Amino acid sequence: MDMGILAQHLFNGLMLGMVYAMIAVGFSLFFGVLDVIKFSHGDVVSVGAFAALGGASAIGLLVDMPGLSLLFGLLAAIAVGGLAGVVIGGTLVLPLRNAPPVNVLLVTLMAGTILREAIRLGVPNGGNPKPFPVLLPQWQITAGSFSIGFDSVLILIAGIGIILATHLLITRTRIGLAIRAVAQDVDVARLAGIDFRRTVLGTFALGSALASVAGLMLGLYYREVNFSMGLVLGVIGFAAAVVGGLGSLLGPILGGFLFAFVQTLVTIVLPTASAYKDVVAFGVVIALIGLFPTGLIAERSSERV
Amino acid sequence: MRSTNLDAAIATGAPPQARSLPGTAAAILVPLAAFGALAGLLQVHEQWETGLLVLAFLAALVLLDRSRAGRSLAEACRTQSGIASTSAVLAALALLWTFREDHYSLLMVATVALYAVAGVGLNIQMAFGGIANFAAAAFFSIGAYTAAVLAGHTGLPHLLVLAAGGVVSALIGVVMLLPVLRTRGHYVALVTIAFGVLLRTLLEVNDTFGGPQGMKIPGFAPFGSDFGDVATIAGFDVSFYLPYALAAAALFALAFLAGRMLERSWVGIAMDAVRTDEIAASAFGLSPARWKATAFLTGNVLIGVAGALYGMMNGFVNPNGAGFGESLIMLSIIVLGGLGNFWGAIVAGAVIIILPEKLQSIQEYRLLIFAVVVIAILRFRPGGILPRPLRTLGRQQGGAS
Amino acid sequence: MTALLACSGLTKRFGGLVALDGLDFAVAQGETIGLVGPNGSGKTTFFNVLTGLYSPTSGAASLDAVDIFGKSPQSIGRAGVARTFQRCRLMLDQTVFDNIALGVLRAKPLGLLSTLFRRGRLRADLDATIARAHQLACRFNPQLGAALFRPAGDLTMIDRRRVEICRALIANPRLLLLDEPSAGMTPDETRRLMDDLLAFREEAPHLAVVLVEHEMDVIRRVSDRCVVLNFGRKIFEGLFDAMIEDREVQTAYLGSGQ
Amino acid sequence: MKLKALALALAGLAGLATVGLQVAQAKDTVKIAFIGPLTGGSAAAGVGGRNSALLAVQQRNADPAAKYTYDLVVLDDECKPNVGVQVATKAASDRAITAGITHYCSAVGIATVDTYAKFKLPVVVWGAILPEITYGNDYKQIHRVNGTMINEGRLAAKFLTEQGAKTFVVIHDTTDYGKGQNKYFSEFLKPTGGEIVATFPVSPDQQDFTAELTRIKELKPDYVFVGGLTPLGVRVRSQMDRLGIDAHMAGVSGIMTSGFIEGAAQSSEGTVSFHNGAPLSRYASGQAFSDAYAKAGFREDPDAYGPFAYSAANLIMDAVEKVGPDRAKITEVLNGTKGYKALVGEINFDNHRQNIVDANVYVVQDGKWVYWPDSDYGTGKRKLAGK
Repeated sequence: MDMGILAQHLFNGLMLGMVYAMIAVGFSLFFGVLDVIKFSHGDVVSVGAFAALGGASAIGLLVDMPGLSLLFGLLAAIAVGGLAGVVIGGTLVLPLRNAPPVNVLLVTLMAGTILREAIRLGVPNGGNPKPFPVLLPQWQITAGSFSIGFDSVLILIAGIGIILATHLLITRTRIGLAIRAVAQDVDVARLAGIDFRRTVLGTFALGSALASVAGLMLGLYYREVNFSMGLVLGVIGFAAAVVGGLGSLLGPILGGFLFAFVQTLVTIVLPTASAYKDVVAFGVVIALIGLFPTGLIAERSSERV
Repeated sequence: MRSTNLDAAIATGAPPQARSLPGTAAAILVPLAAFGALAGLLQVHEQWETGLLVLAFLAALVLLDRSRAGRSLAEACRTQSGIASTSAVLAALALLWTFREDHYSLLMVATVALYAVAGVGLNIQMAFGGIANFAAAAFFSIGAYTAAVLAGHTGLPHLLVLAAGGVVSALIGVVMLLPVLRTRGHYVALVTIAFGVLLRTLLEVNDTFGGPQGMKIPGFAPFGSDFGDVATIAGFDVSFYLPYALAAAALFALAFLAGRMLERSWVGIAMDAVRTDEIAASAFGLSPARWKATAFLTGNVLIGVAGALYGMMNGFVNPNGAGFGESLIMLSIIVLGGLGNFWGAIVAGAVIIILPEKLQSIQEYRLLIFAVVVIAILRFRPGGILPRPLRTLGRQQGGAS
Repeated sequence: MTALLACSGLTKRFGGLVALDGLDFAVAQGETIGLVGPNGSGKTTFFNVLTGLYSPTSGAASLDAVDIFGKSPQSIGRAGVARTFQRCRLMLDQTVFDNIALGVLRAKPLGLLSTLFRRGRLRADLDATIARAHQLACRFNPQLGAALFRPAGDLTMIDRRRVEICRALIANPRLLLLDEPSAGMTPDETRRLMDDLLAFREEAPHLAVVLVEHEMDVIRRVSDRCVVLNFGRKIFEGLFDAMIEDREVQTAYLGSGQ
Repeated sequence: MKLKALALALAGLAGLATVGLQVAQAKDTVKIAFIGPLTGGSAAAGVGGRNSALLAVQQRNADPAAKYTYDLVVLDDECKPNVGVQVATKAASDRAITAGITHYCSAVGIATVDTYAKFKLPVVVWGAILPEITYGNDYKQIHRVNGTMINEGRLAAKFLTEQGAKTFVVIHDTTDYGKGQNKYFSEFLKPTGGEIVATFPVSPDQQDFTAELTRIKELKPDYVFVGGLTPLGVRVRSQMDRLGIDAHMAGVSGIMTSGFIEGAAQSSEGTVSFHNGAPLSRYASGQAFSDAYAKAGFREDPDAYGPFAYSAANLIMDAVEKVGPDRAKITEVLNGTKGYKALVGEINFDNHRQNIVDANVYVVQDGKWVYWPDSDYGTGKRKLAGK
C-alpha cells in the first residue's frame, strides 16, 4: 500500500478515535463521581451538534462571518450540552442514586430517547440529515495520494487540545480536585467541605459539554448532522470507556483510539468484509473484558474486607 | 417447646398468618381487578378511554402504596399467594375465553405472556444472579432461529423444538461466561451489549440464516396439528391465536412456578447472597462463579424457550428482533415491573407492549410520551410497579405445608 | 492440651508489601484469644488468609490436624472455621433468616433439580433450619428471634452484629473469628454484646474464639490470652496484664500514632 | 398541585377526543388503514407517505360526489417486522377496515404478507421495493403501485455503462434493501461488461465511511454506487468530497429525496439516481398535488414515495366507490387494475399484482432532482464534475 493512502488511513483513524475518546471521557467522569452510567450521553452529542447548527446558522443569517458563526456555534453547543447534562444529572440521576444501577441506566436511556425524539420532532424535517455549514478554511493539503482538508487538521488538533485541557482541569485545578475527591470517597470529600451536589452537577456539565463539542466537531468534519447520530456513538463511547477502565481519564482515551484502530484495520485488511467490522470490534471488546476484567487501566477497587 | 418458639417467631415476625375473610376476598379480587383492567385496555378504542384507564392504573398504584387499605390489600395477596394465584389463573382463562375470536387482542396477550416468560428468565439473571443482561433479545432470537432450523428442516417434535430453543440459547450463553464471570456490574453490561450488537450484525451480514430477511418458521404443532389451522374449540369459533395464547400462558405458569420454587429455596438465598456480597458469600463457602453461571444459564433457557414459541407464533424471525433496542424493551419490562417480581413482568409487559399500540393515534409523538411515562414510573417508584416482596419460606409460605 | 488451630510461619505478601510475616499462632479448644495491634498490622489479613479469602504466600495452617493451608473457603468452612466481618456484611434487603441461613448454605442440597422436584424434603429442611435460627437468635435477643422474617436493614446496629454472629454460629463451628465486633457501636451496645458472647461461651465450652478488638476493656473482659501484631509480625503473646505493661507493645501503639 | 396537573391532563385528553369525533356523519364511513414507519430512523419517509395518503382522503371527503366518507386509520410499524405483524393483525382482523395502504420498509413488507393473505385484507404497498413482496408469493391481496429494485438495478447498469463508466465500487447497507440493490445491480451489470472492483457492505446507521472511502480512493473507480437510504447517501456523498474522491456517485430511489439534497448540500451536485417513478413535474397532476400538499399545511415533505401513497389511497377509494366496502370485491377490482390514471402515471398490475413501471434517471442539478433527459447534463450543456 502506498504511503499516502496509509497516512490517510492513519489520519482517519486518529480522527475517529479522538471523537470516541471525547465521548468516552464523559462516561468515565460520571462513573467516577457517582458510580453510574448515563446512557443519554450519546444523544447529548446530537443535541450539541444541533445546538451548534442552530447557533451558527442564526449568526450566518445576520452576518457572513464564518469565524463568528463558529464561535456562536461553539458557545451554543457548550451551553446547551452542559445544560442538558445538568438537567439530566440533577432531575434524574442524583435522585436515583440509591436505586439499583440498572434503573439509572434505563432512565437515562429514556432521557436520551426524549432528546432524540425532541430533535426529530422539533427541528423542521428533523428526521432527515441536515447539512452543517462550512465554517473553516477550505484549503486542501496534498502530498502524493495523501490529501486532507486543512480544516480536518484543525479539528483534530482542537480535539486533542480539548482532551488535554480536560486532563489539566481534572489534575491541576480546584474543581478537578473536588471531582477527584468525590470520586475517591464521597464521605471524606464532604468532610473536607466539598459541596457534593455542586461537584456532581459540575462534572455532568463538563462531561456533557465535551460530548456536545464532539457533536459540533462531527458536524464540521462530516458536514452533516442527524438526529440519531449519537445513538451508535453512545454505545461505542461506552464500550471505549469500559474497555479502557471506568473512572480513569487515560483509560477511556486509550479505549477510544483502540476501538477506532480496530474498525479502521478491519476495513483495510478485509475490505469486502467491512460489514463485519462491528462484529470484530465488539468481539475484541468482549475478549478484552475477559482478559482485563476491570479495563485496561484498572479501577482502583481493592475492596476492604 | 421448639415448635412453639417457631410459631411465635412466625406469628410476630411475619405478616399476620390468620386467614381473615376480608383478606381472602382481597386475594381473590385484586387479580380479578388487574385482569379486568387488562381486558379493558384491550377493548378500548378511543384515545380518551385509554387515557382514563392509564390514569386509573396510576391512581390504583398510588392507593396500593400510600393508603392503609391499599397496603392491606397488597399484604393479603402476598400472604395468601395460593389463593391469589388461583384467582389469577382463572381470571386469565376467563380473559382469553372472552377474547376468543379477537385475533389482535389474543396476539397481544400471547406476546405479553411470552415476553413475561423471558422476563422470568431475565429476572433470574438480574434480580437473583445480579448479572445485567443487555442482550435478552439476542437470546430470545437465538431461540426463534433454533426453532426455524429445527422445525423447518427436521422432523423433531415441536415440544422438543421448544426445549432445544432454550438449550441452544444457554449453550451460546456459555461463550460469554468467561468475561461475564470475571467481571462485575457495568462491565458485564458492556459484555452483553457487545454480544447483542455482534450477534445482530452477524445474522444480518451473513446469509447462512437468511441474512436480513431472516427465516420462515412453521406454526407450532405440538400434537400433530398446526395451531395456525385451529378455527374451532369445543364447537366455538376461535381465533388461531387462542391456542397460542393458551400455550404462552401455560409456559408462563410453568416458568413462574419454577422461578418461584427456586426463589423460595436454598438456591434463592445462595443467589441473593452472591449478588449482594460476593465476599461474604465466598467466606461462607459459596462459589460466586457457580451461582452466577447457574443464574445466567437458567435465565437463558427460559428466554430461549419463549423466543422459540414466539418465533413459531409469528411465523418468521429476522435479525431486527435481536437488536439492542429490543433487548432494552425486555429489560424495561422487568425493571418497570419490579426486579424480582414475576407478576410485575406481566403488568409491565402490558404497559410496554400494549399501551403504545393503544396510543397509535398520537402517532409520531408516541415514543416521546412512552419515554416520559417510563421515566415517571421509575423516578417515583424505584422498585418498579410491583416491588419484589421479602422471601417467605417453609411454613411461612402459608397454605398447606 | 493440643492446639485446635495451629499456624506456623504464615506469610502473605501483596506485591512488595508483607502483610503477614511468618506468623506462628495457636488456639486451644475452648480458648478465647484477643488479637490486637495497630491499624494495618495484619489482623484482618490473618482472618482473610485463615478463611481462604486470600491465598497465603507460605507457611502452614491446620485445624485439629486437618490441613487448611491455602484451601478454598468451602473446605475451610467445612473444617469448622466461621467468622464475622469488621464492616457489617449483611444482606440488608433480605430477611434476618436469609442472612443467618447463609452460614449453613454450603451444607445444603443446592442442585436445581432437587430444588424443583424434592419439595417435601426441602420444606422439612427449611423448617428445621428456621427453628434452629430462631433458637440461636432468641438466645441473643428474643426480639431478634421474633424478627426472623423482617429485613435485616430494619435492625439496630447491635442486632445486626448479633445476626452476623448467629450466621457464624449456625454451622456449629469449632473456631469463631470475630473481627472488631465493637466497630460502629456505642460502648453500652458493645458491653451488651459481650454479655451475650460470654453467656454463649458458657453453653459452648469447646468453641474457640479469636477476637480482633481495639477496645481494651472488651479484650480484658473476654479473652484468656492476648496476641499483639505489628507490621504482620507477632510482637507479644501472653496475658492481658502483661501485655499492657509490655514496652514493645506500647511503642507499637504510640509509634503508629494511635 | 398534583390535582391540578391531573385536571389538566384530563382536559387535554378530552380535547383530543372531541377532535376525533368531529367527523361528518352524513355518509357511511369507510375505514382504510395506512401503515408505515412514523417513529425511528425511517420516520421521514413514513410521515411523508402518511401526509400524502391523508391528503387524498381529505380531498375525497371534500368531494360531494363521493358516496362514502373515508377515515384513514394510521398505524406505526416502527420499521420493525414484529411490530409490523402486530399492527397488520390489528388492521386485518378489524372487520371495519376495508383495505390497507401498507409499508415502506421492505423487511416489514415481506413479514406481513402472510397476515394480510390469512385475513384476506386487500392491501396496496406504497413504498417497499423488495421484489419478493409481490413476486415471492401468489397472494391475491397483495398489490404494489411502486416499482421494485429490479427496475432500478436494470436501468442503473444500462445507463451507467452507456455513459462510459467501466469500473464501479458498491457501498450498500446490510438490510434487505441494500443487499437487494447490490444483487440486482451487479447481476445486470455483468452482461454489460462493467466491472465491480470492490463491494462494501455497511451497517445502515454507520456514521463514518472514511476508512471505506480511503480504500476506494486507492481503487479509483469511475462510479461509486450507493445502495441505501438517504442518511447513508448523504454521508457517503459528503465524505467523498471531504476525502477528495473524484469518482461520480450514483444512488437508488432511497436517496432520491429532498433530504439528500438538503443534507449533502453543495456536494450533492451531479449525483445520479434511479427511481421507479417520474418527477412530480412530469406527472399530469403533479403540480396540483404539490400545490394541494403545500396548502394542506403539513410540516414535513411528501418524500420520494408520498406520491405513491397518494395514488394507492385513490386507487383503493375508487375501488370502494365502485363496489362498496367489501374486501373480496375490492380485491377483485384491484386485481384487475389496468390503465388506471393515477398521480404517478398509469397503473397496470401484472399477474403478480405488481405495477409495471419504468425506472427513470435523475440527477441533482442546482439543488434539485432533475429528470435526466431534461437536465443540462442530459442535454450535454454541462458535464458531470470529476473525471
